[in-house]
Amino acid sequence: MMHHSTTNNPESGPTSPIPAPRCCGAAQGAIEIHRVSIAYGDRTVLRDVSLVVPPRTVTAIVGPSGCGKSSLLASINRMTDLIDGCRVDGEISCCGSRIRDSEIDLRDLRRRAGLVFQRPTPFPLSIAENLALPIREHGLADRREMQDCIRRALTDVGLWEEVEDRLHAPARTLSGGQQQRLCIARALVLQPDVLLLDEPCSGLDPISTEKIEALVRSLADRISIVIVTHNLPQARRIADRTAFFWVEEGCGVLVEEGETQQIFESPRHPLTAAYVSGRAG
Amino acid sequence: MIVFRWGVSLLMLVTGVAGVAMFCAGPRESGQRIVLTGSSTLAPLMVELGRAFEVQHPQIRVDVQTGGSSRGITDARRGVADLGMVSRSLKSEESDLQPFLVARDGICFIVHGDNPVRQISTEQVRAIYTGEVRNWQDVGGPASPLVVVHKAAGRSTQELFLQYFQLSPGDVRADVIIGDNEQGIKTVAGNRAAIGYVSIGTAAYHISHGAPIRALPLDGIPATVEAVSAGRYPLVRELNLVCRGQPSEPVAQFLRFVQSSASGPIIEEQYFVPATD
Amino acid sequence: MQRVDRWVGRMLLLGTLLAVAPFAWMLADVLVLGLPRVDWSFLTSAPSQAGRAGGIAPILVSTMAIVLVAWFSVVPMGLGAALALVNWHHTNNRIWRWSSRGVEQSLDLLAATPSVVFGLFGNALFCLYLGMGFSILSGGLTLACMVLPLFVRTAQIGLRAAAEQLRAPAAATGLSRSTFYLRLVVPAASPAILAALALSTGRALAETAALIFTSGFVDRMPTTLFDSGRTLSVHIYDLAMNVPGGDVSARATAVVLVGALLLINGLARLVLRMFVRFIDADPLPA
Amino acid sequence: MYRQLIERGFSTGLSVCAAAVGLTVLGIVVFLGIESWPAWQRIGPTAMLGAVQWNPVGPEPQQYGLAPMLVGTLAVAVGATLCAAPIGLATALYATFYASPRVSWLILRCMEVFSGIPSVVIGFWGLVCVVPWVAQLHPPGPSLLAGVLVLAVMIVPLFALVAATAVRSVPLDLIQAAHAVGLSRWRMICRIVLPAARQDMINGMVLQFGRAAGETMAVLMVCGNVVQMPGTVFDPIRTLTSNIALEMAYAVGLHRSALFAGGLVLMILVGVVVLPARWRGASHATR
Repeated sequence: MMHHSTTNNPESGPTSPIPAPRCCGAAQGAIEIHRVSIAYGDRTVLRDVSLVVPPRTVTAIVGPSGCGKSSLLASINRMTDLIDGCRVDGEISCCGSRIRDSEIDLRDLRRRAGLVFQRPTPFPLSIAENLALPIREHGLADRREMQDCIRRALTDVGLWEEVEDRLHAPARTLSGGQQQRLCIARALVLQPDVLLLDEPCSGLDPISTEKIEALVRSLADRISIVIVTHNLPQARRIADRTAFFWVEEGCGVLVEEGETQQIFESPRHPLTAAYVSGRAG
Repeated sequence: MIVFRWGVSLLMLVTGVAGVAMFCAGPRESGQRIVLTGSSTLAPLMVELGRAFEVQHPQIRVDVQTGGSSRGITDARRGVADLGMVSRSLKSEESDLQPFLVARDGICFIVHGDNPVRQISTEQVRAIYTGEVRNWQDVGGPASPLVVVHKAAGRSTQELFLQYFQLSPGDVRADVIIGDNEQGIKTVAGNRAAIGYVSIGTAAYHISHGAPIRALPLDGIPATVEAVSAGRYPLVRELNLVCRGQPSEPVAQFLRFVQSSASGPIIEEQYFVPATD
Repeated sequence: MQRVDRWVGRMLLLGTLLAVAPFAWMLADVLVLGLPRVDWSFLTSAPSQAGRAGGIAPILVSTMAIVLVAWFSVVPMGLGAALALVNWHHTNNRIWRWSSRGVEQSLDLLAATPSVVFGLFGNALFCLYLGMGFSILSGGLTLACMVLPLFVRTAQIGLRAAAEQLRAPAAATGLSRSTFYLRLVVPAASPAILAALALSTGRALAETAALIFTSGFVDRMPTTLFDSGRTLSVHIYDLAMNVPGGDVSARATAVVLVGALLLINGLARLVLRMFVRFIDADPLPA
Repeated sequence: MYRQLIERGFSTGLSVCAAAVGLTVLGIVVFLGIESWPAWQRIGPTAMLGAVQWNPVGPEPQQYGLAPMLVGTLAVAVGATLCAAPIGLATALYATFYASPRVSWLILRCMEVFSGIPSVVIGFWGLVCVVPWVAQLHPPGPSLLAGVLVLAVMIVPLFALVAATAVRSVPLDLIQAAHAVGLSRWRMICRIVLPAARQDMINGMVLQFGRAAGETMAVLMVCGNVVQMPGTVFDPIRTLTSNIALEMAYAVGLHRSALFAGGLVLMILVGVVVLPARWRGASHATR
């Protein structure tokens, strides 16, 4: 087991161990995870994970089912709060603020760190309203700018041309791939610093998958992206860095993390080597 | 989804408009309403008198609800009703209320129209209602068990009945307990073995409208409006309207109308005897 | 063995027939004698001779007014309570959990309370204490108390199903609680809410005992909410008990009432089934 | 700040609504308590619940015995439940295990429709059809028996639906296992289905008992309303509910208090019997 601990020890001094610039792109990284464990009741699903996501990169998290990948993702914007009995220990900072602070504005955290789920989750509203509702909620645009905002987001995810003429149709009438891209657009209209994608392509056909992969790559020059995936070729195609998780005694651990090329071509850990070559997992 | 949301919005709109409309209509007219509650004997008469009165005073509305004389007293005292209908004279403990005599009425015994029994005596009534006699055979009828119809406590008809026949409520062995006069008539009309007692006026009205019942002469005196009018029929009572304190102007107008000669024909139509003082 | 089984089958069939027969008798009796009386003029004219003749127009109006009053009070309050229950149920705070259990148990007690007790309560509170007298307003409010548990429980099931489905994406988008419930959950659960409203309306229309001493007996066209007015079921009761020769009118009124109830219950079940298909949950109350 | 105010207002609004619901229950109990207090105090619980004479108005001495009404309520509700249970159960079993799918669907839809028929219509039917029939059997007609029959008719449909749901919730593998060992249908019902569905069935019966005990109109119309301890099923009776409906309109003073006391007794009776069944049902459903 390896630890990539780049943060200071939180107990080392009275000054804040994590510098708190509000903007992204600080040298420390967009997301810093320090010795995080996650438990549901008595059952620990993730133990002692430390990981740094550099700004404006795509980081893939790969590993077998049940190794706590999705839980880690959810803990980054504190979606784990919604789960009864879920406990997160350790330090996580996102865009320079420590998210476990009780004073943090949860709504703002979730705006800055958008999460897209495995299955498309459009709201039962029209396509336009799916985007307009979060925009209004966070006061990001007034009435005049609204149209522009919506169009920009839909264009970003390549959906504008497909839905231009039926913006007021229910979002559920879209195909699965379109719904998923709408969900990404919904996260993007909030101008996030970080985008968290939880196996966004697992339920989609190859063409939709391809579109979403292209989208992820094109977004990487603006924001940091963390993507959980089962699909190793996909990780290889789109990720700058890759983190490999494994299940050890029923509990997820981080085995190895590094440049994607290094993980796939010269893994340091025998488990990683076995997994990426298809011999394990 | 869209359909549902439209449905909900439309429903809200319609109910909203209707509700606001009804509420706005509320205070404007509420002052011009006379509420009468109480005796079911008086109620049909007051409905008719109210109608005639409304023709003369279209801005005033007369609402009538039954429930027995005790309710008339109670509601008049509590101010729930403007006037209470009481089909007896006021008792000494009710002197806080002001009575207005409307008409006179009697109480008669009724049986089903097919019942061969033609008259009844005071002793027979006492025997029937105390349970000594359980079969029509014993009072000159066919061999069939009696079904005794008695009125509920708190009804002035019942009070007068008990008083006249010197029975206490615990003595009576009844098979059916009824409330309004109409219920008594309906019960007797629907049961060949039944005997009951109701207001003469109500009985005469329903007999004339085809209800299959017969009013029995009591101790040989026919139970008719004429007998009550002539003072021959023994079981008679006053029909009163009661009011707490000084009646308001519309109520006073109504009382004047009720006690005027104009109301006489209407009272007679309902088989009651106008109060001619 | 086979023979015994067949006999058991016959006995059970007999039981089923015993369950169906009274209703067949009842409906036949009511329809055969009542349906010929029901026509347009019956629905649009006022009753005369205490209801023996004439129609039921003022009674229909009073019924609708009472139901409207009940809707007006039960929908905002019931919806608020149902949302609160759904919301409390999901918090980790123990106090809120206990409150939600407390409210749910009050609802259970309310649902088990006999309707005549609501009549007593309505008479004491609305008619006398609040001085509304025997009026459509008192009757509607009393009915609102009575149907509250049915409405809240049915709406709650639908709201909970919708909230469970939408909670995660809404939280991930950083939506506030009010936006989440008012803009997403309530519209998504609107079929369940409509169905709850329809079931409650059915219950209210069928009620008699709670109304005879709150909304009163007057069978005339109401002009204000403070007028007394009788509903269809009170009219049936009055015709059956207090009006000699009123049986045919009672049957005709029963035809109208049962027809309205069937329509409403049918609509409610239809809407609920569509909702089940839509949200993958079973919102039918036990 | 504006935003937080809205949020605070929204949460408070919801809490107020929920509190209002809780307070409605409290209000009902408190009102019944306050209004019936004079009766409990001046007549005394034992005198009210123990005495058999009901003479609230009229000549002295006034008596306020609720016992005959309490007995009447229990007799009519227990009788109706006992009559309805086998019929409802038979209907549920027939629809589930014997009838063809189409007939089964028809039976259950019919039960749904019947369960929505207002009690006043059932009471009316009782008045014009059942009472004359009972009168032919043994006069006077309006009686405990008529009440039992009418209430049984009223509660059969819902009980049949509850029983059908209970029977259907028996795990399918149990039933398949029974088929596999070649049990006949009725043996399977006796040995497997009924034991497995027993708890739900009892809950359903208790809930229907509560409905029967709380029913007013149907009972008021067919029971004769004479205050007495019923000696035979042909005797007329008065229940707590019909006592209230009959006398509430004009009751004052102690009489009114006694009626509220009757309401309180009824609510406690139904609450004590029905609430545990509801809780059992709820815990059963969530298990």
